[in-house]
Amino acid sequence: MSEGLYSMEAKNYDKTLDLKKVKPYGDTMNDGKVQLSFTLPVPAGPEAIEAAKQLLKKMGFENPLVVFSQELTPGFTFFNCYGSSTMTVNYADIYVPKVESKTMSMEACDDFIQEKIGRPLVVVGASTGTDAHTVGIDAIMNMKGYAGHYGLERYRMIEAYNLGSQVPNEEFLAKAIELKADALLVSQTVTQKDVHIQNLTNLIELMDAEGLRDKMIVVCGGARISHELAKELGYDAGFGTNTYADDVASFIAEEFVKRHNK
Amino acid sequence: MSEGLYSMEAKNYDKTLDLKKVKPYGDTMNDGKVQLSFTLPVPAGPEAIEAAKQLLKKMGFENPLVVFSQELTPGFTFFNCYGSSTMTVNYADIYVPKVESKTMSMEACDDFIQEKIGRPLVVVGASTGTDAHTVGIDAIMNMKGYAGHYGLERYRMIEAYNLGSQVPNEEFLAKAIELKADALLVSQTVTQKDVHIQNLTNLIELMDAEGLRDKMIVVCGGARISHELAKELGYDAGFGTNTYADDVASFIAEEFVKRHNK
Amino acid sequence: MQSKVGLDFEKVRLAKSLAEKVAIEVQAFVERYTTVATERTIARALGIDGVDESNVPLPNVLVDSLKEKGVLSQGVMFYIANAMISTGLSPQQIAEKIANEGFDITKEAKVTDPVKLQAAVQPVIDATIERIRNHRLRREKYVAEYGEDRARPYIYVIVATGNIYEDVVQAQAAARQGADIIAVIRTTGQSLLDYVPYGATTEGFGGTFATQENFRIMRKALDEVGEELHRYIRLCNYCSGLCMPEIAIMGALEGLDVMLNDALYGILFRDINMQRTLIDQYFSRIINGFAGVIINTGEDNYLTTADAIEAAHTVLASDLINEQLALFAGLPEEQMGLGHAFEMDPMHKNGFLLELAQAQMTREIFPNAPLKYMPPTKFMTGNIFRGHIQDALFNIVGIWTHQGLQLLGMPTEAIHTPFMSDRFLSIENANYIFNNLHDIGEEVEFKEGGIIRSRAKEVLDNAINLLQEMTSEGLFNTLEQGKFGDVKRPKNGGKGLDGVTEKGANYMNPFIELMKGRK
Amino acid sequence: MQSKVGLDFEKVRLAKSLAEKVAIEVQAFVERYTTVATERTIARALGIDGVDESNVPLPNVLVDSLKEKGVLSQGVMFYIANAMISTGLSPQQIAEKIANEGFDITKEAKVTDPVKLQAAVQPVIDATIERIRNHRLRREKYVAEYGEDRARPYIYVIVATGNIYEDVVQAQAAARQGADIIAVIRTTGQSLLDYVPYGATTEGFGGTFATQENFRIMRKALDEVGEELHRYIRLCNYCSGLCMPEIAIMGALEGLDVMLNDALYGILFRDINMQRTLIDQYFSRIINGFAGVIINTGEDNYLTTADAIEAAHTVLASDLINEQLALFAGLPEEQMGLGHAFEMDPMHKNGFLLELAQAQMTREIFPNAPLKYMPPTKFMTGNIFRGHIQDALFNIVGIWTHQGLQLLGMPTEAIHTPFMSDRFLSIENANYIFNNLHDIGEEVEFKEGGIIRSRAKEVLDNAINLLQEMTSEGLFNTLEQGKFGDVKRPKNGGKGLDGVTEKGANYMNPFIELMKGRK
Ligand code: B12
Ligand code: B12
Ligand SMILES: Cc1ncc(COP(=O)(O)O)c(C=O)c1O
Ligand SMILES: Cc1ncc(COP(=O)(O)O)c(C=O)c1O
Repeated sequence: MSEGLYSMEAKNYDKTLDLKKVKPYGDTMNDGKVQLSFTLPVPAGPEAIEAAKQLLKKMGFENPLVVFSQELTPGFTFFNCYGSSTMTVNYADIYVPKVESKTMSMEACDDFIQEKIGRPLVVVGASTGTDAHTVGIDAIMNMKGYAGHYGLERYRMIEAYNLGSQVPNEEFLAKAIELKADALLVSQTVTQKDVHIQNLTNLIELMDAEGLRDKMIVVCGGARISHELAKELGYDAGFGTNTYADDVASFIAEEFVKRHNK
Repeated sequence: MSEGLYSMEAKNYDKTLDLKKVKPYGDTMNDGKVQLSFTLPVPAGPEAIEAAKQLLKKMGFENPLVVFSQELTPGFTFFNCYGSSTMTVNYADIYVPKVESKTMSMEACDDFIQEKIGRPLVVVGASTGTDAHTVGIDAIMNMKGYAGHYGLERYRMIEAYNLGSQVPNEEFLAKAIELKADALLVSQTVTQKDVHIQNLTNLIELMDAEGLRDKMIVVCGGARISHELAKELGYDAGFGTNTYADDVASFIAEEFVKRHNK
Repeated sequence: MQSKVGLDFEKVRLAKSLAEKVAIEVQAFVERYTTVATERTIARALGIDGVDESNVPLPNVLVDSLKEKGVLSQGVMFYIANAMISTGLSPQQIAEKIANEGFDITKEAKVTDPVKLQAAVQPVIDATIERIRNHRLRREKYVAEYGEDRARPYIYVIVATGNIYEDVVQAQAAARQGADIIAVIRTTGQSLLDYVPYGATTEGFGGTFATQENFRIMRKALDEVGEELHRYIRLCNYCSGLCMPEIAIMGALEGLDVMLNDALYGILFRDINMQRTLIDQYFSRIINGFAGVIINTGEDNYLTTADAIEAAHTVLASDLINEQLALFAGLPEEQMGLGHAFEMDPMHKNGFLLELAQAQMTREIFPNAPLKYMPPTKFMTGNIFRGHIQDALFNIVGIWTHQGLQLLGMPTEAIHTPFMSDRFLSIENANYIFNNLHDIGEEVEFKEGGIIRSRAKEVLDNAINLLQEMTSEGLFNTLEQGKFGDVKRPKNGGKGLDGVTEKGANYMNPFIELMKGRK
Repeated sequence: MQSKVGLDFEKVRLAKSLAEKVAIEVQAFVERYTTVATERTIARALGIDGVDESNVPLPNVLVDSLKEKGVLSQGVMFYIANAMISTGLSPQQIAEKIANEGFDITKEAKVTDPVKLQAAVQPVIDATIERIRNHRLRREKYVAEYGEDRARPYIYVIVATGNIYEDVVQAQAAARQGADIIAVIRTTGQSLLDYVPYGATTEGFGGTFATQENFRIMRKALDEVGEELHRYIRLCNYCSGLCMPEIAIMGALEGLDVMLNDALYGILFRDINMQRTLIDQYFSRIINGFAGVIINTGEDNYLTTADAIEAAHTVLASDLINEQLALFAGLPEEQMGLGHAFEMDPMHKNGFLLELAQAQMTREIFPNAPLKYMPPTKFMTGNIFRGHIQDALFNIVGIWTHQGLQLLGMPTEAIHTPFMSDRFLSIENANYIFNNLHDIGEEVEFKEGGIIRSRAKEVLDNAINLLQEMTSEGLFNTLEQGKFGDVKRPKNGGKGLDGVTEKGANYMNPFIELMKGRK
């Protein structure tokens, strides 16, 4: 009676977590499971499915499984696939530079500026270049704020100027000089063909040329911006999604104090 | 006035289709675009995102983009990603073995059997081993058929016996011998831990042992069965999704004639 | 109550009385018999647990020894009580003695006075009753403390890694994402085992063994995460199958909240003998009723083999019969998770309206039942994107018609048992819909004479016709004819018939008296 | 008509008369002016096309030469007619002469008798009118031949590869999958160019240049695939921006079916000067009206910057004004694709009910308009799975309330312009929902005093209040105050004001007479 109905062989891989060799997780540690979808420019059929499987094998997947395929239009076939990746990542050794400031509340930040700096900071922001998206920069600057975090315009100790969108870098800098900006905020949403990289780089070049780079704190942000990228491009900080005004205000205030620390 | 607002640099890869080097297609030939989702056993954060990107790079993706990440429970983070694969597949050289019969209508098939064989073929089917899924074998065998294709039980020149599900291979063979089966139909739906491979292999071994293998046409089917796999396992044919009774009946009839061709 | 789909409640009453007639006949049959599983259940209720050297559970050792000697008809209780009197040992010690020393329990059975026998076992019985009651109180305390939004269905998800410890990780993750009920799917085919495995298990196929230890591990994990979240997380398992009442008592002893518990499912989809499992079902439902466990029935499965539009009335008819059988076992309406499902071909024009009609109709016919509503499975494909929308429509019908237990569909239904991320996506789907459409059921009315009202009427009428036939044919014949799920099962076919015996002269089962219809 | 959301049609009438007042004032202003774009449009309508050596389009060469000489106020027609009389050349030859030889067209302009002038240009005008009319007849013939299910919204998708030839591949694929309307998104910022590029183009950012040659290529491709599928596939492009009427006439000449055509969009979201673009809009809508082109307005965009719950009434108010402005331009209601959008936070409790209320309300306020309904964009994230459900709910509201043009949402909205497979998944989503819930609008009624009816009333009331303010403030001031989309625009700010001139004594534009309100 006790003979099992089924063979009970163990899953034959090590099921302990090794942070030096992290693998994708479906429902068991190190099973490597990944979902993929893509289109190949070939007609549907067994050959197409085989091509999809071979592609998965080249990516390092074991047991590639094509679970769905459909010809989208003659000569193009869409696939949904699963596979077990054999690739691992050394998570233990990953180091990602991060904005190091501690986020303060609006009140705390105002008090901090008052106490340590003694005058309001001038902050000038815009969505620059050809970018017409204003919601991001508005979220940070507008009085009413975003997701319950008031914007910079509401800060007692910040004088905030929002120049709107599609502002050419030259115009932006001219205005910053005119207003004696302590910090610049640049928003970039469109990233197609790396237009944001070109535009962000161009601003820093202009500032360098005019010897302004060290005189102002320069911060960029947007859905596809990371602090790491910002640093690479010569900015002091970069902020991505789920940033609020208080994050930015705190960074600027702390950075300002750090620089002018007597 | 005519100066463009934007730089118009070309996408810098060859945009012609080369069937020896097929790449995934997003919206431009050879852009290599693939969507992936997976979970890593690490907490959410910039390091997790970096880990996901490194994993994508190891799979051969350029410009890996983590567009969404969310901690599912402490220590497990889910990602949705896009990337451009650098891998290519030689589609031109792919050869996939296929069932070679031509599918006839029920009437044509009955006539074919009558004319070329002169007696009804005996076909015995079941969902074997521990598999309790009957819908697949029923779709092929039941009188009422499936998706508008009548099942084998309705064929004038086929004597069809559907033994149901969870039929052990020994019982299945015994019944086949008793009924003087010309062909066996095996359905397998559950594929977890390759239980279907073991079970399908076991049947062929039993048949070999009893010297029956050459006396019957043996066909398997199921959502995860391919003709290629079936052949590997020693079957005469394998059928996957979107198979109907007429496909199977035609194959059996034609194969029978081929074998007994005087 | 005013019906939203224009149901004629006179017809509903007629349908229920027809179903009662069908059930009475079954009940009369059932009460005359016992089975190996029922007897093992009594053994467990007397505290017998553990396995022998060759891993055979002691309840099986005991019951098999009676069966071998041909005295099963007298029942476990009679022999154990006798042995307790003659040896002074506890039931567990007696069972061990049988296993280790080949002790013949039938020899010493001299006392036949039921009063004396009952007195001997009373302390053991009381301890069991007390333990089950305490679990019930524990649940009630948690629910009272945390509260719940009963306007939304419970979010019910499965875990199925095969490894109880991995299941715990998945279950806690699901709870944190918003699941209200965690069902630990059993390993493939456990319902066909005529014993319940023992201990914590880590290897199963497409599911994890239902064992008492596994129940305990998961119960503890869910109480922990529930305290973290301040929500009571219900635990579900499966007792349908050859060990139906046995798993029920194990669940009751370990504080499970929901149990799949349906003889018809086992008959149709596992080819279990109908006499055997209907007999087992009776005791199992008494136990679940007493333990405050919500049972689930399996009518949803009919639509995986039969067509969801043509066969909708068979689901309703079966639900009506299951309701009557449950009432006979003293199970209150509030614990009847009668099953139905969203299984139409998604390409059917206006199919959503038909689904809506059926779900609302079912809601109104069983107003107090926490209906179990099953997601699309049959028409799920490898296209997880479309599948995710099919599940969204299912969730819309769920919140709209106030289903009780919404077993969430997974986008990967046609592919594999759920990954942790599949479950996350499904719970996100349900939470989004349940909140964003929260009050739609109160906002919207259905047009007189429209597609929706006509459909509800049609299904009820067809169910009444079927029940009418069944009152003359009887349930057994109906099953032989393949009326449910297009599956035909012979009365004496299937698994487990040899475990059935008519009750003998000395037969006793005091648990029925103590538990049926009580708290 | 009986309102499903309990609208008071007296209030609707009031709202429309208030909007008319606002529009009258704008209209009075608009009719006094012309712009460089309007004049270039007349040039194109007279058959002037092509570019000079340095790629400047000839209409620009011509109009700029007039502007430089300070005589733009007399208009292109006056000078061309004069030049035709004096030189005997065709308008195209005249334009080439200006470009190549520096010919000064203003010198020869002696005739001032409008009758004579008109006579000179009449053959050219007739040819243009004939060509546009033939495209209209072509469309009507196809639609009559193939038929269409008008109970479902048109499935409207975008292509945006940047390369017109790649766009053709995507567009034909989409048509085969079920798209009814293909919109070729323009390259980023084309609306800010004060000229229309020339020829077939293969490089754009997030879109493809709107050029007359590109229109022709796509029109041909869609007619081909339409014949294959036996369905008429509509082509959409964008004329809002600095070249509004110019692109309109190019579309009319090439048989486009739908045009985004809204000054308010340009003002608010492209910072185009309000005077300039409202003047341009007048002529552009006359052309679209005559060509049988459905226009789309851009109110949906307001909810990308303002909150969809708080600002819903601004969308309605703007639609009402846009309707009146369109009527002044002779555009029939049947061609008014007034815009609105499904843009609420998906986490809002009962948000779906509010969306449903607004969509049904809009439907009833503009009963004959093929409303353009825009998908969720603002709350789309990188979670394509949840996004696909957001789009499904949007599709449900679309079929339920009989929207006209359903611009399908893409699961990858927050990520990239659509892949071919994204479009497939979106069309599959819409086709599934439109079929599976086809008649839900006819089946379901909304409860008196419920959330849905209250919401419809609230939005209409708020819109009336806003319109009331606007009748005293005027449209220009309202825009300066940031009432729409939370965006403030100064009357003399933004791009393109220097292209505006008051009409002079000899000014003439016979196309207005010939096309306005006609077929
Ligand atoms: C609203 C919107 C529009 C509106 C913009 C209205 C307006 N005034 O802003 C309109 C309709 C005008 C529009 C137009 C276009 N859009 Co658009 N649009 C969007 C949409 C739907 C939402 C963007 C948004 O508002 N997000 C909400 C804000 C709050 O988030 P955020 O910008 O990320 O900002 C947060 C952080 O990033 C950060 N942050 C942002 N900036 C800064 C700056 C600093 C200094 C700091 C510290 C932080 C910070 O803080 C913010 C708050 O947490 C997105 C799709 C999507 N769902 O993301 C597409 C999207 C951004 N648009 C896109 C495109 C292509 C366009 C067009 C080019 C389309 C066309 N061909 O016509 C045009 C033209 C735009 C142009 N030239 O720039 C693409 C961009 C693809 C890409 N990655 O390159 C997207 C992703 C849609 C898509 N799938 O194609 N769009
Ligand atoms: C219906 C169903 C059930 C029903 C079965 C009812 C019945 N009597 O068949 C019930 C509810 C009983 C059930 C139970 C289980 N199921 Co089930 N079930 C499904 C479901 C929803 C549909 C399968 C189906 O009927 N497809 C329709 C038929 C027509 O398609 P088909 O089988 O592919 O057949 C076609 C072809 O393949 C071919 N074909 C098939 N057989 C043959 C044979 C021959 C000779 C030929 C020529 C052709 C052929 O022709 C057919 C017509 O075109 C799938 C999910 C899904 N959507 O696919 C899960 C699924 C198959 N089940 C699954 C599992 C795990 C189980 C359980 C183990 C769950 C559990 N732990 O309890 C149990 C036990 C099963 C067991 N021991 O076998 C998994 C399998 C995973 C895997 N790949 O291993 C799936 C994929 C769901 C999931 N995501 O977990 N299941
Ligand atoms: C009522 C009922 N019981 C039990 C089960 C599962 O049983 P098994 O473990 O046999 O798969 C189901 C599955 O759908 C069911 O509906
Ligand atoms: C009315 C209207 N016109 C035009 C556009 C697109 O214009 P652009 O080419 O400036 O992006 C939109 C986009 O949403 C619109 O709503």
